[in-house]
Amino acid sequence: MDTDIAGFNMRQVMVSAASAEIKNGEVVFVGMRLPMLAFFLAKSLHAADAVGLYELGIARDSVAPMPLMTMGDLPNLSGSLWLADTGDMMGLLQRGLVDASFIGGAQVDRFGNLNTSYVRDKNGKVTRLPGSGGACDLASLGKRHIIIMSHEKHRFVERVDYLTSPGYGTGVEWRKEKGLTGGGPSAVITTLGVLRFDIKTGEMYLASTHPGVTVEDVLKNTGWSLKISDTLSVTRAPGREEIDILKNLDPGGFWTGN
Amino acid sequence: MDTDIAGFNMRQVMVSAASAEIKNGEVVFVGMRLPMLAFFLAKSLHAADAVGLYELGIARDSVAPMPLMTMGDLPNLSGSLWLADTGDMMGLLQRGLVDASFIGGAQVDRFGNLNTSYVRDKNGKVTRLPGSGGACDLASLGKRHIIIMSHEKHRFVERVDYLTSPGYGTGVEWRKEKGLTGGGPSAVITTLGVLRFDIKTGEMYLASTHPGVTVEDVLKNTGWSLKISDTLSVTRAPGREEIDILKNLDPGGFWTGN
Amino acid sequence: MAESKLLNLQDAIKRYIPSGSSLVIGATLETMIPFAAGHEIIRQGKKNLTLIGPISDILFDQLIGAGCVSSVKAAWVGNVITGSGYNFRRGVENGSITVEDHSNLTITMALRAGAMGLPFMPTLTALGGDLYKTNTGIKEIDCPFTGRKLTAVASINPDVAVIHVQRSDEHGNAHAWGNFGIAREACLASEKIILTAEEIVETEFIKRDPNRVITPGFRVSAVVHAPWGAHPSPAPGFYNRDHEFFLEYREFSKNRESFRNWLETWVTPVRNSGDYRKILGAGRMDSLKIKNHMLSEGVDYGY
Amino acid sequence: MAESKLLNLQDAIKRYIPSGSSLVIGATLETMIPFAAGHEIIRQGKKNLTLIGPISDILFDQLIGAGCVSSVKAAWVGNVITGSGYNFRRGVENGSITVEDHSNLTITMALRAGAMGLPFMPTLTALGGDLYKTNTGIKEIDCPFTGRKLTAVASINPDVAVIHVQRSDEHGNAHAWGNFGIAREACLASEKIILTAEEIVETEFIKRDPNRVITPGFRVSAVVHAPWGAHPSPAPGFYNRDHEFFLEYREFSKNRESFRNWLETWVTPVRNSGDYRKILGAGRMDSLKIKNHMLSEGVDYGY
Repeated sequence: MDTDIAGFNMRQVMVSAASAEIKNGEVVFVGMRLPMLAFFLAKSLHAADAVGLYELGIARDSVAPMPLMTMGDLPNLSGSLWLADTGDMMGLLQRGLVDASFIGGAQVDRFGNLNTSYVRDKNGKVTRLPGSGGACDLASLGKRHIIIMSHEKHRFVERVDYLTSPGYGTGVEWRKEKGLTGGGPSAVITTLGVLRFDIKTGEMYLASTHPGVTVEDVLKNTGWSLKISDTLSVTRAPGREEIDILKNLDPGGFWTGN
Repeated sequence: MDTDIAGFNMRQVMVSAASAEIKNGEVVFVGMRLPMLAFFLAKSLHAADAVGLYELGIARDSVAPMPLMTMGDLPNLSGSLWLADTGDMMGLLQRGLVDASFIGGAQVDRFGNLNTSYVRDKNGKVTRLPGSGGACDLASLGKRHIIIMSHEKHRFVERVDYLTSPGYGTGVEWRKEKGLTGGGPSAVITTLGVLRFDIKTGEMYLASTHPGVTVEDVLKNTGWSLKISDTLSVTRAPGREEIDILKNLDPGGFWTGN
Repeated sequence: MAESKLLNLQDAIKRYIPSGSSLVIGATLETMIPFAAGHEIIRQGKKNLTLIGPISDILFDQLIGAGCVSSVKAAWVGNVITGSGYNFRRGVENGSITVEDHSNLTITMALRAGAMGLPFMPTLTALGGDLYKTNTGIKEIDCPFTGRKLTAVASINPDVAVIHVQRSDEHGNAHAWGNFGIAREACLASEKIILTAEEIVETEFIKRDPNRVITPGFRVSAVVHAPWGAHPSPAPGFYNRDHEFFLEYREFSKNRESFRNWLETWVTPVRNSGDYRKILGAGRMDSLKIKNHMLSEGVDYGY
Repeated sequence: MAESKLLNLQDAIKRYIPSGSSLVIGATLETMIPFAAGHEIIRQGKKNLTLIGPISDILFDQLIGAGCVSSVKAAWVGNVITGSGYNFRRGVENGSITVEDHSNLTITMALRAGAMGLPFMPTLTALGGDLYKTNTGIKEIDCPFTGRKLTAVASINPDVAVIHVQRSDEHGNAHAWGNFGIAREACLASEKIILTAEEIVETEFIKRDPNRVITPGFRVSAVVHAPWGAHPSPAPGFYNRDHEFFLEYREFSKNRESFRNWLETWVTPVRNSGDYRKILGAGRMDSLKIKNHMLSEGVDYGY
């Protein structure tokens, strides 16, 4: 879809959809990149009382006074609620006090398991990715977590090559068997749509397609026979106000285009 | 002994003897009461570069700017090197970075085991004492620790009623068997003398008697047949300068008399 | 920003500390002990409390003497500069309270485990000692990597942490300075947090120094304005330790009758911090105030 | 007070980081990364280093690209705003470096265990995941109290921690502010500590705010005056993040040749921080300086 016509682009739809996952008053573990924008967008719209935790040791309840490129930018420290240790933030998470966490992914599978460590191509060549960071912890320990990633066939695979950050493993009982305390993934927000998980099986299904995207586009870019919701909808398009806020949060368009 | 004649009293001898246990440059875990004075006395005399750690979360390398009654007095915080957590101080201790620790005791036995928790009288009546505080940790984990206490027969017993803070247990191999990392007690400074430990057996022996105290005084006040050093000496009497410093550190004489 | 958590002391204690609660109080060891909050607990006649702390100076002794306590999990209970806590001693000896004996390190690790959401933490202390006899939350384990013997300490998650701070906003964002004892882990480990504060300040004031924040404000249940709320223990930046008070307390606490007199002087007639300060008297307060100031330099959190 | 530990950067690295050392560097994640120290390590041609850290932004990538590293224990290695670290990727893929994969929480607990002198610490993370496959310092254990499954993480005690701070005295008593990442545990866990500091100040200045001290000075081995020593990462109170630098680095690091050009611009010709600032240029430095100041209020440590 052309931004000039619709008034928004797919990155903006993704951030908007991610922000919609944050409820007012929640404690949110904010990941790198798009989630940073989603948290501030949610705070500006419907979740004024949400609190954000950042793995480098920041808790913050207000939009940063200047646009950020990354969570460690000084405007994100300035006027924050608490500057402390990574272990303090991880403690809140492990203690079960984090409502929602956001993670980016390179490869995801049917059960929402994420890989950001090692991928193998068809010829067996291994490519090294940056690794877990906090993702394994957020996926293991948060009450729920939301995955944000690009929707491409080589990324949406039957089974991840390496399980960096646990989803529902091999099915819905798996987390309990392994002893994981967090709730597991609640949504995957992609460049094509929003996917959720069947609470009976732990399997991912397509919940909504982004404006202008067809179900076929999604299936074509998914490496297994993806289930489709009976109540499949279209992802809500961000309105004018939302786009304006986003442009203020990312004026150069580094994260969300122009 | 009369202070007016000798120029010092037994409490002052004890603090002086305790300060002599601190070497220059050492990291000392300073206990409540007399050790507080001993640390500052040592710093004023022969151990200008010693650093003191206090269990409530203080590291300090200078004499407090005013006399202290206890380690939590604000002059002990003011101008300190580090104000932090109890766990930080305990971490340094457990990490093996503390050279010497000081502990007070209510009951001690032949192998330097200390009891500050529960004592039982001849009729079986149990008296509750304040408990370990940090003493168990200091005795378990310090490279060496020094015990300071009153020398009375009911306190110097064959076997402690309750082992709050480990000495050499039942003999010199005991600490290793139990998995203790600290070195064990190196001295017991009492109202009558200084006692040390036989490195071959872990058993306490009398190393020196305080000025004016006889070996018989010591034996009469010890609940087992105490061994005497072949090189038994007389505890060094504090000189005029030392007494003057002590009077500045404890001007009311609360801890060391007048 | 969410609604104010500012309550008066009576309401805070009434609402958040029912009888039967487990309570970490006096977590900073000798400084910043929340005596005002403790005295309100006594006035409200709470029962069957479990007190948790390292070294609480005389506050535990007072709560025990007033009959509020059934159980203590502590490293040391007494009067720091004089020794024994007589109410504690009587309580243990007559069986009215039970004790789980800790060392400073085991209680630290129990609360650190609680703060981190873990069921236990290991330590190297207490091996071979009798804490193992009087504390069921301590077990010997073997290190899974080295095989060496360790002491596992079971986590403690108190119902409530009561913490005295220098200044807080009405939402529980608070600055503390001085030694911290185990106050930071006590806050993180507890289900609820009550802050008593020397001063109530604007949020912007707190946000100008986020490194001094003692615990995330969103976890705080109540904020109470309690000037002189740590007296007779010292409060950095506000007042020195009142040694005389501790010496007097020793005498009064020696038997039950004189302890009751002590309560009737210092606790029973007090309705608010103004009453307390009146009993304390302007002269005594003046003598305790900070006289030799040492101000920290400001640091820049700008961008 | 003992003798000065003030050294120039060359001497500090020469004396305390022999080839083969294990090194925690960049422990504050995205801020205060000791790039100046890292570049001196490259210039001295250290070999077979083990790098330890959570998220080091591009410093690990640079050290790997320069051939200094044989092994990495980290949660994430890359370029925070652009993604992959190309030298890291090449290093792993061609087998020249080995990786012990961590999460932020497992590396935190490994260093917390090291800081506390313990052989391991438990966590609840990583259960069921593949970190277990590529990290021999992780084992599943059962809680001795509850029986629940836990991840035990073996301690890490690095040879050296290299930490950038805002100000230090010549004895290693230093103030830091901002987010701390895992810097506090990194200092306590390491055998030696090298501090690089924006400013060298008098001891009395540090002692006026002992709560801001990052680690006890007596454990510090060397103090280096290194203004702009964290550039291009941000230093609270001093300068903002230089985003352009990270974007440029991405391009230069894409292949070995252009990475060598990058080294020859930013690392090889630099003898001291003056040289570095000259290359950086006054205009760029001005644009990064703090412009919107937010000063903390002083607090009173008097008596």
